[in-house]
Amino acid sequence: MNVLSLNNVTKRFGGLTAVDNVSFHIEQGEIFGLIGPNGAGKTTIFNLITAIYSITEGEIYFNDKKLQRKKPYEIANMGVTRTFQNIRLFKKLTAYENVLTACHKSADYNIFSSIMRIGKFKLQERYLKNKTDGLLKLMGLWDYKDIVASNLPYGLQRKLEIARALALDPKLLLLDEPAAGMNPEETIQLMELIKEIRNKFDLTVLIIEHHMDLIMGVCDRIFVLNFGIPLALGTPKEIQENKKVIEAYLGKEEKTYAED
Amino acid sequence: GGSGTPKASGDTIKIGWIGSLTGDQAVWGTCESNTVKMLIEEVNAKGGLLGKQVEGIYYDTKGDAAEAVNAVKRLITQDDVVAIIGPNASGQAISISAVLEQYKVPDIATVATNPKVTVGDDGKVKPYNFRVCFIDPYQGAVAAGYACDKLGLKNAAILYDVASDYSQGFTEFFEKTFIEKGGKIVAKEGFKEGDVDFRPQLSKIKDAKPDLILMPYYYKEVALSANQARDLGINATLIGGDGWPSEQLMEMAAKSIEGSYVVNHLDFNDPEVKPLQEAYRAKYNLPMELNGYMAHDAFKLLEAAIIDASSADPEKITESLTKVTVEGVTGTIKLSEEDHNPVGKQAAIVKIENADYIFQEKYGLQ
Amino acid sequence: MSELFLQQIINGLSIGSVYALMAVGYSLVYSIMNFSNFAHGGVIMIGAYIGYFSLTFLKVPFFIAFVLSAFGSGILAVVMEKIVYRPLRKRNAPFLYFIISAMGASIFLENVVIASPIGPTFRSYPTVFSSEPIMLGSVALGRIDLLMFVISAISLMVLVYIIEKTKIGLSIRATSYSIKGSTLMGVNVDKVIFIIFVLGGLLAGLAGMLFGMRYTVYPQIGNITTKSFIAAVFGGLGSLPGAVIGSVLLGLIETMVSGYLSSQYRDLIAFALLILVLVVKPTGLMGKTTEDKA
Amino acid sequence: MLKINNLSVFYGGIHALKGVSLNVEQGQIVSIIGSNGAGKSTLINSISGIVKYKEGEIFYKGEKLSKQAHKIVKSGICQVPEGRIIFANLTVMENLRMGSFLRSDTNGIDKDLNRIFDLFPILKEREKQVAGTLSGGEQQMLAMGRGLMSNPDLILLDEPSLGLAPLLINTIFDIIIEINNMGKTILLVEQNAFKALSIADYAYVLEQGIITMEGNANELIKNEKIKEAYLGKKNVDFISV
Amino acid sequence: MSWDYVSGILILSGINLMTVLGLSLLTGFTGLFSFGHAGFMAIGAYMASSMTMKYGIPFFIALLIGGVSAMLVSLVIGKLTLNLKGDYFCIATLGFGEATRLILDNVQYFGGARGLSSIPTQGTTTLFNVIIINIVAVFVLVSIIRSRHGRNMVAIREEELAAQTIGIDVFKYKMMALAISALYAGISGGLLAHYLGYIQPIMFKMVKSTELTIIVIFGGLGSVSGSVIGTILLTFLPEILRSFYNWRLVIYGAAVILIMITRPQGLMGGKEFSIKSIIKSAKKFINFVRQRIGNKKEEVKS
Ligand SMILES: Nc1ncnc2c1ncn2[C@@H]1O[C@H](COP(=O)(O)OP(=O)(O)OP(=O)(O)O)[C@@H](O)[C@H]1O
Ligand SMILES: Nc1ncnc2c1ncn2[C@@H]1O[C@H](COP(=O)(O)OP(=O)(O)OP(=O)(O)O)[C@@H](O)[C@H]1O
Ligand SMILES: [Mg+2]
Ligand SMILES: [Mg+2]
Repeated sequence: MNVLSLNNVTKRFGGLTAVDNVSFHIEQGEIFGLIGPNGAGKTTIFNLITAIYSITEGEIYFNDKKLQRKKPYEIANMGVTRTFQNIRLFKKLTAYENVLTACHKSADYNIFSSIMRIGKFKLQERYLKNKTDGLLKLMGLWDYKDIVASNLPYGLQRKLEIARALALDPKLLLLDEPAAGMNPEETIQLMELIKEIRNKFDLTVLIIEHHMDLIMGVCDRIFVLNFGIPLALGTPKEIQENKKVIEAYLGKEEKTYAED
Repeated sequence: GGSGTPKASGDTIKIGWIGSLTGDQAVWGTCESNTVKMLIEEVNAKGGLLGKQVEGIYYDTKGDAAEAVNAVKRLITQDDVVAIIGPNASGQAISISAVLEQYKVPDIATVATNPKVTVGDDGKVKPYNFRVCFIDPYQGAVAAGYACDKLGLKNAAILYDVASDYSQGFTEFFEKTFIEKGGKIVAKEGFKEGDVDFRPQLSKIKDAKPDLILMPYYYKEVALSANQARDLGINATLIGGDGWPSEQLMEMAAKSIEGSYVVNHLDFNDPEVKPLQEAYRAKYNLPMELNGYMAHDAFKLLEAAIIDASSADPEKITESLTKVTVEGVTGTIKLSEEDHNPVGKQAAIVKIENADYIFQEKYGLQ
Repeated sequence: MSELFLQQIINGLSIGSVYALMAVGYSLVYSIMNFSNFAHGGVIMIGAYIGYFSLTFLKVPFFIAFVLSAFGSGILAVVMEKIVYRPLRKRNAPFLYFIISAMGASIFLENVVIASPIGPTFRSYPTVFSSEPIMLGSVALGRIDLLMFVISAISLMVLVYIIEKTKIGLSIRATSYSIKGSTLMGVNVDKVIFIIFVLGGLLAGLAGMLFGMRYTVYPQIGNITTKSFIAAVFGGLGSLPGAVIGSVLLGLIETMVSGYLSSQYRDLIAFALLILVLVVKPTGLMGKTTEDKA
Repeated sequence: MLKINNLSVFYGGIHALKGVSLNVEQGQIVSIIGSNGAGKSTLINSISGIVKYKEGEIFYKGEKLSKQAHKIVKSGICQVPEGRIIFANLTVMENLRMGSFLRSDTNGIDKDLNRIFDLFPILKEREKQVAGTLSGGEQQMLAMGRGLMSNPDLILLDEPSLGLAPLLINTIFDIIIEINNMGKTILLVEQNAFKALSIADYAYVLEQGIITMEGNANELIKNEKIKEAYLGKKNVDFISV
Repeated sequence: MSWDYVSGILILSGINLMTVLGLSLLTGFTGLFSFGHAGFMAIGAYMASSMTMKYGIPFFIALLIGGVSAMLVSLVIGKLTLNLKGDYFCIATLGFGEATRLILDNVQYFGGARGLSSIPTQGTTTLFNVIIINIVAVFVLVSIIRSRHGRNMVAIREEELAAQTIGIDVFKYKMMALAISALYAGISGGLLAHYLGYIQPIMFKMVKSTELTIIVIFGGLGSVSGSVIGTILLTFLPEILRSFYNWRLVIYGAAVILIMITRPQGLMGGKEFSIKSIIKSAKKFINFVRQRIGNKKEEVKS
């Protein structure tokens, strides 16, 4: 079954066509890569899926439900959540509070029970706390739980964004350059973590990255975008060998300067 | 008699004053408190009251009713004043009633002209609220009567401050009397306190071709609106109330208000008023505002009541306040027992001629 | 067109130019510091007093009084920036703190004047030039209005030129977005802000003096800035032409409402219109609406 | 050219740099590598005057370096910050003009501008676009270009390859070399340690605010410990990076 | 100091505190800045007093009616303006506050500008009642803040876009914060009316709104205890300064600036004053002393 379908999606900004007639389908449980040169329109696609931008033409379906005209929060509630390329954490809250806040959907007590502090409230709050603890431990953030988000180093901020997204129990997770600012070793660790998360939470993941070792190591299929236009779709192996992709994006081969 | 300098608090009689020393009413409040200060000094120089020195305590209310309540509580419970003079606005004067009644201390309002200051909604007089000025209905009716009967003006336009209780009250009673007397209100326009430009309203008034314009508000706005009216080519006679009289008004708009009529409490050029004016100017290097005269009369009334009671006990003073009669600068002051308002106080109609307030006649209705 | 209508248009334009003169100074500070400088009214008030005392006590010619008042206000604005805003800036305080400090400053300025020997009295400017309006038929056109209009227009053009076309203007705009970024480009942020406040102060001085001539001087005269703040929002905050257009529009709307609907409910209707405009265009008339990029 | 002695920085209670000393010679490319939160950006920011340091000294061209950011830029040091910090409200062109804020040699500015447009043709194309709406990579290019516009002697690059497509990363490193060949000295902070070491002359390893290792870059690149910690040893199944 | 005088100020603090608490939720926790809460107070004041005066409805119910009326109005206002950002919202609320006053000025049913008098003061806004109401108000507020609803509001304050993507209905929560703050302001207005016995539209000027907002920020954004302490301090301050005659507002203005520049986080700096935190800091202190002593001993030994 297709979890996410983009059918002939187009987005224009004034004269600029950032996304041009793009279609792809992601299956349940897949880790799907979205790559392409800078400015290809990858983040724009995320913004279209999460309704931060309005779509110019085409349709997006999530589990066969149309996403148009929905508000960003409604889409989140349907089970689609994301991280941001330019990190958008709740800057002045601690790591713990960031995740705890995002857990809110796991409770359903209303404002009156929070005033009355009746049984349901306490029970659910305890559950939220346990859940937060678990997520922070999973993402390796437990030691940083009381640090204010903006004071965390860049790499950990990215992890915290993922933790926050997971708190919603999403069905589809959109990651926008999660490894930016991480060194290769950390990137590999992140790759393992993404796999682990997928299995543990039964997730479908759509991921944008420029770190090819991560993309190639983790994705089931990859979609390549160039100037808003689809360039290729295939398994990592196919993409690596695709001439057009190499030319437009990957580059011929590794250059070394050591001898220079 | 007269031991001179005050020693302990038992040796002084404390009198409180409240009003606006800050905010947009500060001009009037400052003048009132200055006047009271000056009069207390005079009294003390002559040996004080009942052989005791008089001490004044002055608190700012910012023009705010809640502040007025606090200030009165402080005056009564902390400073042990025997009576209070002020405030200069009705809202504050009404709000302090409950406190006055609780502690049984009298208050004489200066220019609080709303009827409710001394009489409750139930029609009963408030035992500790007094005033020395006449009230809105009276002032409004006098202005209407004089304009209609004496000046023969029948088409009136009104420009008033919608946010001011004084202006609204004045307008209401003017309108009522004016129509009763067969006049017509051809335009009624409002503005809001803080406004400085009235030309849109005046242009509309001009279009209604009135022969008089009522301007029931304070002199700053009077000056601005009168000037702007003349600039727009409006020639109608302007009529105003006790918000007008001031030397400042002359400075700001002498030409524009030439020939206007004002319902005032007194004749500024009365020789009996001159010494007070001059003493004030000598002391503060400022012209005296109308509030100063009212504060003067309030103080004189209080002084007489204290002497009459021959005691500084607030309750006794309260009793005496309606017994005594004093010759104030604004006329003979005698407070009625029924409503604590001055009895038989006639308005002084003043015409502005050659940049001066020329007394026309004392005028009362009927 | 009836004469009344023409007169009302002129009234509206002239009230609008008063708002504009203040709104520009306001908007200028907003455009860089991203907060509403509520003390601007206080500076205008001081400017009006400086002008008044220059004319009455020092008895200097009109033009010199103008210069004194502009410079006096400029200095005051800079001093205030140093004492009130700089410490906040150094700490990267959120904009709310600036607003509150500005309010504190405005309370302070107003009351310092009241408590000082200047006192709360209204003071009227000596007649500098004939206040007789120019009559076009029976439609009156005030001389000071004309002067204000011209000064608003000129100062707007000068400012827009500075902000849009000069290097210092560029650095002002850059700093308004990111202080760290422009510091890294070698911009002396303190200096940029100094310039902003000098310009804002000069304008406040001019406005104050013109106000004083038109409406007399008193400690609360700065309160009219609330209206110009509203006008600036109307036009789109941070946009100088927006501030002027918003001001003129607000002036016209107020006038037309008073003239043809109801002067008692003037502000109510004006506010309703304002909210309507904002509902349709949430960043004001000239404010830019871009899709927030995530 | 740049000499740092015993630099210590605190953020409130956090001791971010603990007595760091380092040396950059004229004309060199010096790299600093280290994991997240090691204090690399803090170090760069202290040189730029953005972060105030408590202890230690910084010498530039033999003289003590000012602590005021705008004076530091004037003396010829320019930072291309982490996370770009472009002026999102200005156009691309205006951003570049801001780069040359302290310069007045119109000819030189125009020449540099053209060179930057040669290096990053996309910037020329987007000259009038508001910078905030550029894609991440485009913004990074703009930040580099803007930095170069000040014609500095010493360039501090904080993670210049962040968020760039592989092809572009190569380009960026080519450009870094090119800039270096023009006689500019470069202090480079990079997560992409392999690349960083491969173009650097000398390198330092920063761990939790302390320099734990230093040496010639071509030696460090072979160091087992470094390989393990920063180069991603398992990183063999794919050729790039 | 006489108790009556002090209790009067305490009552006034309590009245102010009601509005400040609501504003604290709106401004301190949700990040919306209002210049119009005096308008909600006015609605509450007029509704509550006409209930007690004209219909003889019991005081507490009248207060509630006043509060609920303000809240209902806030729903309409919110619907129109909550999509606006920063200063735009602020101006819209300013417009609302002034418009409310203007309507009251013109509506003769409520006495117009000349106000409404003879509002019952006996046994209504007593210190006891005010304290009880405030305790309930604080309790309710803290409960909301410490629940997922409160956390969602804080998330909106911190980063609206991110709040949306974690499934927070930003509009709804802003509305909730506005409605609760309006309810509080309405009740506060009702209390004020029954304290003074007289109300007039001019009492609910914009300065009133700004004064209250100053208190919230003075006390520290995002701190309920800061709001409480701030309210009491800033209500007492002008009283203490009363004998300074017309210099007192000069000092008040200077004090506001001084606090802002020396304690830019406000009095409480977003922290809460609680028994726990006192114990915590006491423990810290004891540990610190112990270490010190321990160190000294060691030094002596070596
Ligand atoms: N709000 C906007 N207004 C105008 N143009 C925009 C806007 N958002 C994005 N663009 C343009 O759309 C194009 C695609 O941008 P997008 O951010 O999707 O790129 P990307 O693929 O994520 O690139 P990168 O890998 O560098 O992040 C870019 O050219 C960008 O400048
Ligand atoms: N403004 C700040 N306030 C408090 N702590 C900070 C601040 N900035 C950085 N830190 C802390 O200082 C340490 C060093 O941070 P820095 O940003 O220099 O690391 P970095 O090496 O650049 O990391 P990255 O590779 O993630 O960019 C980190 O522990 C970080 O949490
Ligand atoms: Mg992107
Ligand atoms: Mg860094």
